[in-house]
Amino acid sequence: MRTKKIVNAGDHAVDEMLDGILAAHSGHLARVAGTKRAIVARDGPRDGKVGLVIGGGSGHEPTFVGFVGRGLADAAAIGNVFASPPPDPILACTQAVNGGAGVLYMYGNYAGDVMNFDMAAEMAAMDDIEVRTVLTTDDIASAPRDRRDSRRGVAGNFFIFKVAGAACDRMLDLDEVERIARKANAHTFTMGVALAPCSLPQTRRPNFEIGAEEMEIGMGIHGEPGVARGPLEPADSIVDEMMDRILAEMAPAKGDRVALLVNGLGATPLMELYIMNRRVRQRLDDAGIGVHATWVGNWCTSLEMTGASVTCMHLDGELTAFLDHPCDCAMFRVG
Amino acid sequence: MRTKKIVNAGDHAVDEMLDGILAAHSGHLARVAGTKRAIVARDGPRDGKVGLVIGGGSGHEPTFVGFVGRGLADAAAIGNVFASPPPDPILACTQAVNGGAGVLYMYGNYAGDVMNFDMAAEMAAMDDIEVRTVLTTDDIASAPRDRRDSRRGVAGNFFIFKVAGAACDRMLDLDEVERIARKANAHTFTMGVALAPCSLPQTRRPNFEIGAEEMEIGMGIHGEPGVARGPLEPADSIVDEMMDRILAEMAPAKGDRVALLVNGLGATPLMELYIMNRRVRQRLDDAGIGVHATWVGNWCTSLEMTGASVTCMHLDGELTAFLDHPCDCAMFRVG
Amino acid sequence: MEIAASDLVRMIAAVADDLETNKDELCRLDGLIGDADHGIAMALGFGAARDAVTALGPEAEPSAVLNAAAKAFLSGVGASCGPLYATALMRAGASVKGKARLDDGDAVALLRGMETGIRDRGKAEPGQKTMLDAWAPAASAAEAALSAGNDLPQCFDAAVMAARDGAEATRQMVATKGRAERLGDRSLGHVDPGAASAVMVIAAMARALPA
Amino acid sequence: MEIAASDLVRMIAAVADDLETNKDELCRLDGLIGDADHGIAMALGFGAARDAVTALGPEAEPSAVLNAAAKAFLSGVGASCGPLYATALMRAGASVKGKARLDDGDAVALLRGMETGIRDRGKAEPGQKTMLDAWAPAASAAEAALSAGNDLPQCFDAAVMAARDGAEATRQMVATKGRAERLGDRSLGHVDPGAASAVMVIAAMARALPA
Ligand SMILES: Nc1ncnc2c1ncn2[C@@H]1O[C@H](COP(=O)(O)OP(=O)(O)O)[C@@H](O)[C@H]1O
Ligand SMILES: Nc1ncnc2c1ncn2[C@@H]1O[C@H](COP(=O)(O)OP(=O)(O)O)[C@@H](O)[C@H]1O
Ligand SMILES: [Mg+2]
Ligand SMILES: [Mg+2]
Ligand SMILES: [Mg+2]
Ligand SMILES: [Mg+2]
Repeated sequence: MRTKKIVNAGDHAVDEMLDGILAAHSGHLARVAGTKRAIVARDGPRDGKVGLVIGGGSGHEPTFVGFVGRGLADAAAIGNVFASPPPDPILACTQAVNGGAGVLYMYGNYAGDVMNFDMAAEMAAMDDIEVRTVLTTDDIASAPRDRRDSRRGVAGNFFIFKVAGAACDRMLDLDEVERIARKANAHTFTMGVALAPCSLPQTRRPNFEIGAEEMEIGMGIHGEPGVARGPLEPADSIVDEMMDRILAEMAPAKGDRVALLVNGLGATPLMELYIMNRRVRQRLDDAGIGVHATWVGNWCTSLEMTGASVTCMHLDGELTAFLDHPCDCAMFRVG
Repeated sequence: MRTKKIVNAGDHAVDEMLDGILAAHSGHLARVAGTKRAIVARDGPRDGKVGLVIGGGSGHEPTFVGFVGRGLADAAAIGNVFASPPPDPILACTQAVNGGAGVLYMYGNYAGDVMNFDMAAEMAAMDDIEVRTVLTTDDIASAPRDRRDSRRGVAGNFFIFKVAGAACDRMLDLDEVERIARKANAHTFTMGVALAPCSLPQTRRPNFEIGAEEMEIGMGIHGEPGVARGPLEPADSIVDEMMDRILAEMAPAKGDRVALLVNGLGATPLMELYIMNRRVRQRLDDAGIGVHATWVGNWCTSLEMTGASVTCMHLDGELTAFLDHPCDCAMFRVG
Repeated sequence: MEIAASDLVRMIAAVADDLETNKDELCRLDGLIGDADHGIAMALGFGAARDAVTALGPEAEPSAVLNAAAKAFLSGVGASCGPLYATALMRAGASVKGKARLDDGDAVALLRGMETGIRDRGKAEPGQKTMLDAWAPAASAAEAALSAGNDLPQCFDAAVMAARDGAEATRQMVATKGRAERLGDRSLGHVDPGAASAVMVIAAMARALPA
Repeated sequence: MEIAASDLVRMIAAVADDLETNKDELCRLDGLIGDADHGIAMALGFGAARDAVTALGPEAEPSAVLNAAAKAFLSGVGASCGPLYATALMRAGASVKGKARLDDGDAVALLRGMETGIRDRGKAEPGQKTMLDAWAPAASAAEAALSAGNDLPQCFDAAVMAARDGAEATRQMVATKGRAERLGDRSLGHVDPGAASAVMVIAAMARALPA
């Protein structure tokens, strides 16, 4: 029994999706000439500005392609569903956004992405383009605290890319942009749960099996298993478990401020996400933490997976300023 | 076997959702004092302006509450899941947005909503507030063309409310606002399909049964059955069926322009919606129709229903100007 | 038999209990041709009505009980059944206005009042596959039984039976009112959920009549 | 036995065919501890490689075939297996550079070249539950069989058997590289999909050796 999808041939899904995206957002986005999957901002890359290239597998929309635009990423390299893009489109993005001030690669910390982006960086070096890389590692459930560097990047990309994009837009130099991007990552903490699997357009089969009364805790965004499986709990208990861990890691002082992202994985209604946000706020209020801004919605998805994540970015004045800096992308706007 | 949801008690879902919405969007939204489910824009209602009150059942988020804000609706009355709000919150909204120039009610054409809003309008009349009503009836599958008035309102609300809200924001008088709202409705055409049901937080049971290879054609946004059931088709065939019917009704001339909404019902990934948009554009290109603007996403949902709809608004200069008029809502911005 | 305000309170509570019990079944029926929420709305509405009338003082008259129930129903529910039952209860209240206790004729008039309220608010006619297809024959059957000299429990029994037949007959009807209207022929073969709940309402009232 | 460029083309085509056939099973395995796409990526990669090498002229040397396959794999896939197999094929090409035909020793060196490419790119060691746990014992077994005086089909058979045992052994391993790394103990009990596909790659090569 195949899962139900509105697709044509599964192998064409990514390219057809990009056709549809470019048709809808031609004011914001264009393909790099001669490529299919290197998407560049119409307004963004410019001389003297550090170019920001993001990317990864498809299936997380609006991440990554929706975050390309003035004030955020200059280009995104798009892979197959849940598969890193190969070096070619990454290199094409790199060349397209190079303004002579260097290029920053940002993407989630996955073995496949690391290998492909690193190969692209080696090729870019042959073109005398200086490339730096900042991996996102916000998923606190994916490895213990003392191995933060081996954690994977999930919905926190949203904040981390946003802040780095703002730093680029303000024409800071590559060292400074890199510093800020690393800081943004270090200040961002995500935890997720999944209730039901997604399926790939090619396999049309659930990516994993899960019991009718179970949830997967500390889930990734590709249908990978999480750190544990447990009985499905009420919303407040789920959020409490997330916030306990996030607060323990973030270790905020009373009066500190955060930015919040309550993110749906694809098939969870806004109703449920806002019910979660209610509890997130109660917990932050109880801890004396202020909320600078909140986004609730499907920002980093896993196709039609059911589930959600909560991300807190621990703010200081610098991160707040970059977060508030305007951006104008096809699927995300600030200011 | 209960469907999986991130909720607490099902009966509390709507109020807890609103708590979460108000926590996230306190800059845009507030409860009318003394009410739980009358939500008013912080910036919007003002003296001399026609007040726009929208509303309906919950479960369609970001419709309705997300469309409250400057330049769009002044207030929304929120019902239980898929249930019209009772007259009380509608009346509270009416009083809160009354600027002395009359109030317009806009909502989808459903028996329950009509009865409750009409009762509220009678009560408002006792307060000497002039209320007019424009029902949305954009779902072309829900009744034949010669009974347009008995069609239901679905995702086209998005365009119709937007245009009417702009007319109010420009301080046009009640007659003129009503004329424009009716025109917006008359120019808006939607058709949807559903692949899998939603479930209510209280019942936690699929709202309907559907075969593993079937889709429901001409589906509403409450899990009501559609006009027909058929085998699940490839994306292009589904869109072709929608566009055949939409184009036949809209009867555009070559060179005409439309605004497009490719809307997900809740659990359909953006990937699939953009694949649909690709085909929608091919069909419009073939017909020589231009596209003024496109929105793709979950704008009018049916909890976690799987499926999608396509809406075309047939534009002229007047509708285009109102559509482009800025609005600033918690979940929707233009300009 | 005489019905006091306190009996009405008990009857409303009985309706609320039965709807709470049958909530899921009504949602299931509504799922077939509607949006699966009818049981929730009915249980909520009569639950709110029960809470409101239980809170009334002993001095409240029957019409005040019905009015309080109507108001609570109206502000507690929304949906389609909210205005319909609120108007039904309001009209029932009007039909017994000024009476301290209801005799058999008053009680039958109360049923007709409910039916009239639903008809006025919903602008439906029998045959359109709505709750009216249970309420209209029920009110008529109670009136006929009363004219034929039956006592009130017998009148209510007749009403219940007529409501049940009426609800069953909706299976053969194509909906032309309410949410199911857009289904056309696809509404055939299913009982209208509002008609099904009407049977429960009337049956619970009958059961809770004073002994 | 001698392997010509055209034999390599046929061997790559055989691998592509087998992966296409087993695509679904590899996705299923990847679903258990990864993201369910491994079969898609492998079939795509070797499919692209096959198309590229089939398009080469008859004058192409073995190393040119392997380089063309590497390039096609690299730009066609992405994912983890893209850089890994692209590097493997590139290194295999380097290991037979300048030869017009491969003798048994060259063919065994080709296997070792692939293994080295995977190791260099992925920076994994055997025991970390990756494709290396099939490739490393396979290359060693082929070398040992050759030293023991076996012919090439026998060397490849030894490689296939060692790869199979190596893949099977990943069941007992906790992943410390790749996507499954975050699973910790939950990766136990499942075969690594990359190791499973490595068995298919080597077995298809063996099957397609010139007769
Ligand atoms: N105009 C009407 N007149 C009488 N009854 C109606 C009318 N419209 C709907 N109904 C009744 O309401 C029932 C549905 O009620 P409910 O599920 O509470 O509301 P909704 O349709 O808003 O979800 C229908 O089964 C039908 O019996
Ligand atoms: N660093 C590495 N070294 C060797 N093999 C690896 C490494 N990382 C991952 N792999 C292999 O890649 C396989 C997964 O490949 P694939 O599914 O194509 O990529 P992805 O994990 O990006 O979805 C794993 O089963 C493992 O064998
Ligand atoms: Mg992958
Ligand atoms: Mg309803
Ligand atoms: Mg209903
Ligand atoms: Mg994989």
